[in-house]
Order: sequence, then structure tokens, then C-alpha cells
Amino acid sequence: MKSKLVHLADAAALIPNGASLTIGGSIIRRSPVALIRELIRQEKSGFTVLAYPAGFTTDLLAGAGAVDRVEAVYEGLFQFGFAYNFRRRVEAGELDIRDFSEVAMAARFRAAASGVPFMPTDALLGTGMAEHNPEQIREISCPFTGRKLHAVDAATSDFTLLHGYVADEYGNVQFPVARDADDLDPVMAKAAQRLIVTVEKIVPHSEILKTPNLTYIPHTWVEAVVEVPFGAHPLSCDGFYDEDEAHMQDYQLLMKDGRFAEYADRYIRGAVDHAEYLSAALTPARIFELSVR
Amino acid sequence: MKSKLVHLADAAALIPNGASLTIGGSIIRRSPVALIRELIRQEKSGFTVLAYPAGFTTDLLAGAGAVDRVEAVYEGLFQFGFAYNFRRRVEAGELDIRDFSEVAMAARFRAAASGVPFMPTDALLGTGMAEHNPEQIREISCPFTGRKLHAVDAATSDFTLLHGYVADEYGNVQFPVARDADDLDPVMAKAAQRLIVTVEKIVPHSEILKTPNLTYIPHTWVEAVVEVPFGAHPLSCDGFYDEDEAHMQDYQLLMKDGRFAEYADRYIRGAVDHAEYLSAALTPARIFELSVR
Amino acid sequence: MTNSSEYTINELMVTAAARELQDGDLIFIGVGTAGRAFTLACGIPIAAARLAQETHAPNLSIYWNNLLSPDLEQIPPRLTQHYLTTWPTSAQLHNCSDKNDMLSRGMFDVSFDSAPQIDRFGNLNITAIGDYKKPTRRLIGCLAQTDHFAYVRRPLILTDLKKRTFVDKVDFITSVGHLDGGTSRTDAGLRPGGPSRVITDKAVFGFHEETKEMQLLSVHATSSTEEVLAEMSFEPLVNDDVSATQAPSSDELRLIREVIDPRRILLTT
Amino acid sequence: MTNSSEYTINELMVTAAARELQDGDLIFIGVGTAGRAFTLACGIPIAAARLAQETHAPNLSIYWNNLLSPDLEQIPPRLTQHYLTTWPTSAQLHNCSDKNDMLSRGMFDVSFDSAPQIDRFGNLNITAIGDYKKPTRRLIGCLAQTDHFAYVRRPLILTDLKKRTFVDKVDFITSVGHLDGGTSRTDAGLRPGGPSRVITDKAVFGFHEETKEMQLLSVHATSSTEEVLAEMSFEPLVNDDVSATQAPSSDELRLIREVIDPRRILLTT
Repeated sequence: MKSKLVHLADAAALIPNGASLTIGGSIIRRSPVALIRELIRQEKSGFTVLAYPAGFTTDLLAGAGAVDRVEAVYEGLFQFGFAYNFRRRVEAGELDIRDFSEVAMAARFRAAASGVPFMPTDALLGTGMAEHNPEQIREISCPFTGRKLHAVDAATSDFTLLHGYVADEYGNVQFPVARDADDLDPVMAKAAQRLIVTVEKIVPHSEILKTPNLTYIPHTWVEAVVEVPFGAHPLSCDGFYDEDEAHMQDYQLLMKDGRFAEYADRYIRGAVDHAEYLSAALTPARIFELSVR
Repeated sequence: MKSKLVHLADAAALIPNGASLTIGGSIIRRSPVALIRELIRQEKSGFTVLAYPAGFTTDLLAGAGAVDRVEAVYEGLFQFGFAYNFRRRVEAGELDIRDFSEVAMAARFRAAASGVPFMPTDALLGTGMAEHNPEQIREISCPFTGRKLHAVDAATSDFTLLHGYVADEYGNVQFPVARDADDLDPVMAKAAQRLIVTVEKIVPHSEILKTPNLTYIPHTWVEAVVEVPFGAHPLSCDGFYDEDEAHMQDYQLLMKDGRFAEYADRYIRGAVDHAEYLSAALTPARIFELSVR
Repeated sequence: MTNSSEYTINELMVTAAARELQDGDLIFIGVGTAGRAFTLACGIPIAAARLAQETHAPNLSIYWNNLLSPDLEQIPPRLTQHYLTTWPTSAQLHNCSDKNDMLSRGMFDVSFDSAPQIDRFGNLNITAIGDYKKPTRRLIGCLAQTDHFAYVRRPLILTDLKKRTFVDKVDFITSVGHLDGGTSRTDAGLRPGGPSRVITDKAVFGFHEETKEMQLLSVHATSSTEEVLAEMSFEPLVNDDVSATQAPSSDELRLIREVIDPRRILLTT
Repeated sequence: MTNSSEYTINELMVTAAARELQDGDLIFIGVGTAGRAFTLACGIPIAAARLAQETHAPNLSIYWNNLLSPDLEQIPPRLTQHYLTTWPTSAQLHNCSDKNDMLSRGMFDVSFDSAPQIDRFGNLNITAIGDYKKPTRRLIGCLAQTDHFAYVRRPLILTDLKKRTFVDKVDFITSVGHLDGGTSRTDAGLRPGGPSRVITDKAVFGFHEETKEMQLLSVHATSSTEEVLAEMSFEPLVNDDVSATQAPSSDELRLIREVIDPRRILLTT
């Protein structure tokens, strides 16, 4: 096995402008936020984002003007309200948005994970999503029953970016037994063309060998693995730390007024790397407050 | 939540002659053997069996003349050799056999699990399986790429019969952290119309609540749950006991010579219930030998 | 019997919803954010489901936020991630594929849904106000609401009655209710179903058996038919014999207040 | 250099197979039962994969029996269920769906396959001899062999040369090799690929670049072209310059005997 351990900046550097990115996690939980911040720091742009429920990471990219198209089931910040940057760009007609229901979007990722070009579904019959997106949602007829169905296209992307719990240097990523499974990370991982995983902690390979049933992303699927403690901050990483409500509320106050640049100057462009971000956004005492391990 | 705990005989009594049965486990591992024995004891017949790799349970049913059709990826007894009863019936032209590859059969169970009537696949292009089974394998064209594909029909059945590890009385079935996942039980459970699960042990609901991530079959999917210790014997139940090699070898010696009736008289029809089976097939010392907990 | 002054509108909405639930039902409850949105999406549905469990539907089960049958004796005081991760529950399925399959397999009997736009045929819009490609107001998308309306047997709409919410035709169909009425829903290929009831803070509606138009069934004691119609942009069918919404019984109120929500976590605003 | 008297045929088959493996490959190894079937399905493939890892392909990975990258320093003495369940490994994926998806996603580079019937275009039959519906000999079915031949980049056929195995046309196509030769495989809709090599106890074959017919590439030092052809029911293409199969080097033999299989678990019969 080959070590796939890289630094955050090097992982982000793999991703060119205009790439399509599947981003894991869910709204305000366990998304690869540090990696998204690094993409913005490197002034990458022109992305297409595929997500299940999109949330904070997509809003950051929208704030930075780095995303041109979004395919997802939801865009918002859950209890913290609207995804203002995202919403502003959609309302300006500047963002190509493709809405899918959860069943339909999950079917699309599953198609990609299975290597088939489409999945059949009846979830979107009669909806506005189907009406506005004949490119990706096409009517078919079941060859056995004759039932009217849609084919939805496989959700393939150039890169899949996930934040996980622990991994070894080879990229075997494991979850803790107690976790929140309200996401599609395992399916997205399997569907990935090029998979970059950030994790809270790199552990010895010998630890991984003890509990192989907890490996949900095996090393052969992974191109690069990055150790980024608090890499989902200000979001939560279940089993490690809770969401940083104060940070999120401050973010929303700024975004509501269109002050993304101010936020970015302080936390993204103004912090040369993840270590500086952590210093800017957290104190040691606050880290202990948020930790739940 | 409702208690779904029933006795083995009552669970078997739910199943009428001629039913289609999805049988879980894999060849010689964690199949609901005690339940299959009980079906034979109750002289049920005319079954269609759907399996991933079929093995010992299908051979028992074939020996009893209780199965008319099999849809599976394999029929045999792994290191113990051929499934003689099954093979004899196929060679006599008495058994309607539908072969599918692993990818194709898994796609069929997944279709059933997702509530869609078919799945697209390119696994069977050019094969004899497709040539001989236009009823279940039909050529389609991808509406996006124009690629030639097959549609395979959803693997729905009247009943799904699984053997699990532990469950509470409501039917929440959990696996141990260390287990062999070389089966499709979780998908088959989700695909079930009527699901009967036998388990090694019923545990208090309070135990289940502690590790909800280990629940792979939730109570709402289950119609009946049965406590049957050593319920997979002579097969293995990973984490509980190993396969009983001596029993399997004896079985094969008899089956090779077409002496199923002899075996059944001793272990199935001759034993009025699972307790008598255990007495006939095992000694306390042998139970300790096979146990791996 | 209690009279109208003795219960809150939320408590009335709870009992009205509970009466729609049947023994053995599997209930899908979504995620709510905070304030009134939480009360409508989670608070009232959970209270209603538990009330049904405590009265006529002991075998009813709840699916909430990827948790199946969580221990409702131990509702966490807050819903930050850690409380959700560690909340004792019967099953936390492995990823959302399982929930989606349960939906499309038709395993759910009832869901609770709300939207900024609801039309006379019970179609919902949570995606965009105005032109889809350049909307005057972009909303949140779809989530699983589309799937609820496609697959759940008896979706319940739970929302406050407002003129800008109850519109003649939604700007965008996120979730197909009875589409254009009549048989148009099944003609489009969808399974039979569609929303069964609309429970609001002022009245309860159903849908006409044939035409599938929204139909006023009962008005809460605190309101009147005129007030109800004044809060709608379209005119629903109104039965001649519109009744008063059945008030909560004293036993129901006791259960809600003492057993189900003693700490007032569910029914706050 | 060692000479032919110093290595076994199994060791030669290991080195011949190892030379087909490339750095970074993901290798699918199936399950074997016992005796020669185990040696062909598991023993030789695992030894070859490890030999490649120890020489030119350090980043090669093995998938065996639902275990991804098991610790090959700790090959269990027996393969009863419990040894498989507790064998230290990098990943034991959650159910077979993951393995199947890895196959159909095209994640595997090499597989090892065998069959009772193999034809001139590398199609395999493990399903039935004679008429499919009423066969003279029912075989085991398909397993994932069909999928290997559909999706794996460079399947290797590993079997002993026998006249009744190497037939002109298989009775039943379980696994599509090069179908009817030429472009017939891709014409049928399958992805490019098909078996790349046939490694036997007497010789190594490839497939002609254009016609896709089986082609004799090298004959083991213990055999001759005549002996090889005598063990086949069809006549393969034979190059004028058929070479001798390259013998294992002394270093390769040392690795096999001392590092990879010191307890002779893999290469028994």
C-alpha cells in the first residue's frame, strides 16, 4: 500500500478551475470546510457543486464567486437560516441550479457508484424539477411493466471531497460506532472519480486492521488523505465536536448584509493556512467547549 | 412498538405452499437453516427460492422436493462440494433455474429494495443467462448515452428469511462490530415484502438503544422474529460459531448417494422441533468446540 | 369536555393531527429549524404521534432525522449534533440510502409537510417564487418533501393559514399533491395518494373525493369560516355542514402537558 | 539463473502470473474450495500478487473474499468462517453491494479465473454442460466470474491444460471473453477488455490482437508444443517463435519459499 498523505494546500492544488466537485457531509455537519477554504485561498473558481443537502461549503463558494452550477436537494444553513450568498446568486440569475429530491439525488449518486449511466425513478413525475431539466431527467417506460418512469443521469464529478473521522496514511477511513449517518458520504465515496478525504486524525495502520468493519472508505478508492483537526469547523463533526453556533451566527449577520469579503479577509484569505484559521476562529478554551469526545 | 417474537413453528406456518422465498446468508454461512428445516417438517412445498449464492438451505429444500424454481448466482456447498440434491433435480429437468451474475443479482435485489421495477446493468451482455431468460433480462438503450444495456427485473418475493445475530423482541436486529459482510442480507431485508428473521439471541430493547448504528434491520421492516440458538447449524454464524465440518461431510456422503430421506428422518422429520434437532445433531461438548464467542 | 378557552391552538393542532394517525403507522417527521418552524415541523408532529401512541395507536412508530424509533422519554434538551448522535434510538441507519429506499418502497404511512406556497390541489412549492431560473425569491430546494408526496400514503400538510401561502397555483411544483385535480395525479404516473389533510391554526381541510379540490372540513372554535376564507387566495370547497374542529379532551390535554411535553420543548411558539 | 529441475510447476505458474501484474493494480482473488481448486483459485494468485509486491509492484492491492488488503503476513492456517471473520484486514466492506459496485465501476485491474470449459475466444462456462434447461452436468452457476470478464481490465485465466476443458465452443457462455473474436465483444455492448492471458501447467497463451483467437505464447520447460496441442480440443494460433516460459529466478524462488509461503499453505497440490 502507498501512503496517500498530503498537505491541505497540495490536496487543493490538485483541483483545477472549472472542476465539478461532489461535496460530502450534510448542511452543517462533517463537510470538508477546511479544504473548501483552501480552494478559495488558492483563488480557484468556475466549479460545479454536487451535494446531497448543500449548505455552508456551497455558500462559502458562492460568496467567493467560485461556483457556477449547483446540483442538490437543498441549499440553506438549517437552524442558522438561508444560504444568503447562494440565494443572491440564484436570484441574480447567475447560478445554474438543478434541483433534485432526496430519492432522485441519491439514485443519481448510486448510479455513479455502480458504474451505470442512469437510474430509474418515479420520484420526480409531475414536478417542476423534471419540467425544467430535460437534460438530466428523461421519461422512460419500464420494459417489464410499461410503467412511466424517469431516468436520472449518474451523478459523476471530477472530484469528490469528504471529511471523515480517522484514517491511516493509506487512506482507509473509519467511522466511530456511534455516529450520525444522515448523509450519503459512503455512496459518494464509491461514486468518486478522484477522491480527496480530510480527516480529524491519522491513526496507525495497525489500528485500522483491528476493526475492518468500520472502514467505510477503503484505501483503493482514495487519491489523497489529509489530516485536518477541526477540519469541519464551524460545522460539527459527530463524535468529535459540535457545531460552533456563535461563529455561524456571526457568519450569518455578515452574509445577510453581503459582507463576505470581510469574513474572507479574516478567516480565509487573511489566514495563510488551516493553523492560522484555527487561531483566528478558535481559542483553546473554545476548542474544549465544542469538543464532545 | 409491538412485540414480534414468535415460535419457530408459528413463523414457518405463516408461509404457504408455492410461496417465493428470498433466503439470506451465503452458501454455508448464517442462513436460516432451522427455519428451512421447520418448513420441511411442515411438509411445505412448491417454493421459488431467490438467493445470492444459494447453498445448504436450497439443497435441503431440493432434497425434500420442496423447490420448483431457483434464482441465484451459485448453487453448491463451497469446500464441501456440489449441491447434489439441487444438481440432480436440474439435470432431471425438474427445476426451473435462473442464473444471474453477482452484479446482476445484487442489482435485482437493490431494485426491489428501492421500489423500482428494474435496474439497468451491462453485466450480462452476450451471456447465456441473458439468451435463455428474456422474461427477466431485457435489452434497453440508455436514454442519455444510447449505450446498449439490460434491464433486470426487481427481485421481489413473498417472504424474506434471514438469520441474524441478536435482536430485541420488536425485531431490531444488530450485528457485532466484527463480522463477515460477504452477503446481501441488509439489502434483502430492505427488499422484503414479508420479513422473518431468526436470531441467535433476543436481547433487551435497552441494549439495542445503546448502539443504534449496529441495527441493520429495524423493527418496522420485520413481521416476525424468532430466537433460535445455533439456528444456522450446521453452517457457521460469524461471531457465534464455526461451520460444523463433520456434519457437513456426513451430509455430503449421504446426498451423494441420494439418501436425503435418511438424513431427514434423523434430523428433520425425526426431530419434532429445533430443541430435538440440537440434541440429535450436537452434544454439549461439540457446541463448545464450535463456539467462537 | 374542555372548552376552547382551556387549550392552546397548538394543542388543538396536536389533537387534530393525532386523530389522523392509525395504529401501526410509520410516521415521517422532518427537521425543523427553530421557533415556529420547529413547532410546525417537529413539535406538533411528535406530540401528535406520541398522543396517538398513548391513546388509540400504541404500535405507531416514528422516523425522525435518520433516527428510527428514538426513545421519546429522552428527548434531548437541544438538538445540536452531539445530542442527535447520542440520542438512544432503535436504529440509526447506515446512510440516507436506507431512508430513501424506505420512502420509495412505500414504507411510510404519514408525513408532515409545510411550504411557503400550497395550492388548491395540494401541490407544494419550497423551491422558488417567481421564475425558476431567476426567481424573485429562491427557497430551499426540495429535500425529501417531493418524495413524501410521491410515496407516503397519507401526507398531512401542517401549516399556518396565510393568504400568501394558500395560492391558486404554486409558482413551481416541488411536491405533487393532486396535481390538476381529478385523476391527473395517477395519469402523470404517480402512485395513488397525495395529501389527505391540511391542518392549520384556524381550520382543517380535506380534498374532494372526485375533483380533489381543497375542501374546508372544520373550523377551530377560535375562528370562523369568514376569517378562514379571508386568509386564502383561492376559494376552497366549503361543505354546508362545516363543523367545529373537535376540541382536545381533558385526558388528551393531560397527556400532552404532563406526559408528552412536560418541559415544553415541543410546543413552545 | 536456476534451471527447470529446480522449481515446481506451481512456482513457475506463480512467476508467470506475477509478471502480468503491474504496480498499483487492484487484484481480485476469488474463493477456492480445497485441493487443486484452492491452489488454482487462491494459492497461486495470492503468491503471485505477493511476489509482485515484493519485486516490481509494491503498491499492488489484493481483494480476497470480501477482505480488502488483508494482512498477508498473517494468512490464517485454515479458512473456516471464524478465521475469515477475525483476519486482520484494511476493510471488510458492509455487504456485497460494495464489491459489486467496485466491479461494475471498473475498479479492478486483474482477476484470476478458471472454468471446466474455456473456448478459443476465451469465453468461459461454469454453468452447465449440455442443454442448459436439462444439462448432462449442472455446474455451479456464475458467481462473479461473469462480472470479472465484463468489467476487470485484464482477467487472467489460470487452469490446468486438459482436452475436455479447452473446447472449440463452450456449451454455455457464463463469462464473455472475446465472444466470437474480432470486435464482437464490444459490438455486443461490452466494455473493451476480455481475458489477457491463459496460464496453465504446460504453457502460457495470449489472444491475437486482431482476431482475438487464443495464441500459444510460451511452453514450460517441462513440456513441448506437441504435448500442449494434444491437450486441447481446438488448435490455437501458434507463433513460429514460441519461446520457453521464463523460469523463476533464484530470488523469486527464495521469496516464494521463505517469505511468501514458508508454511506451504498456498502451494500445496
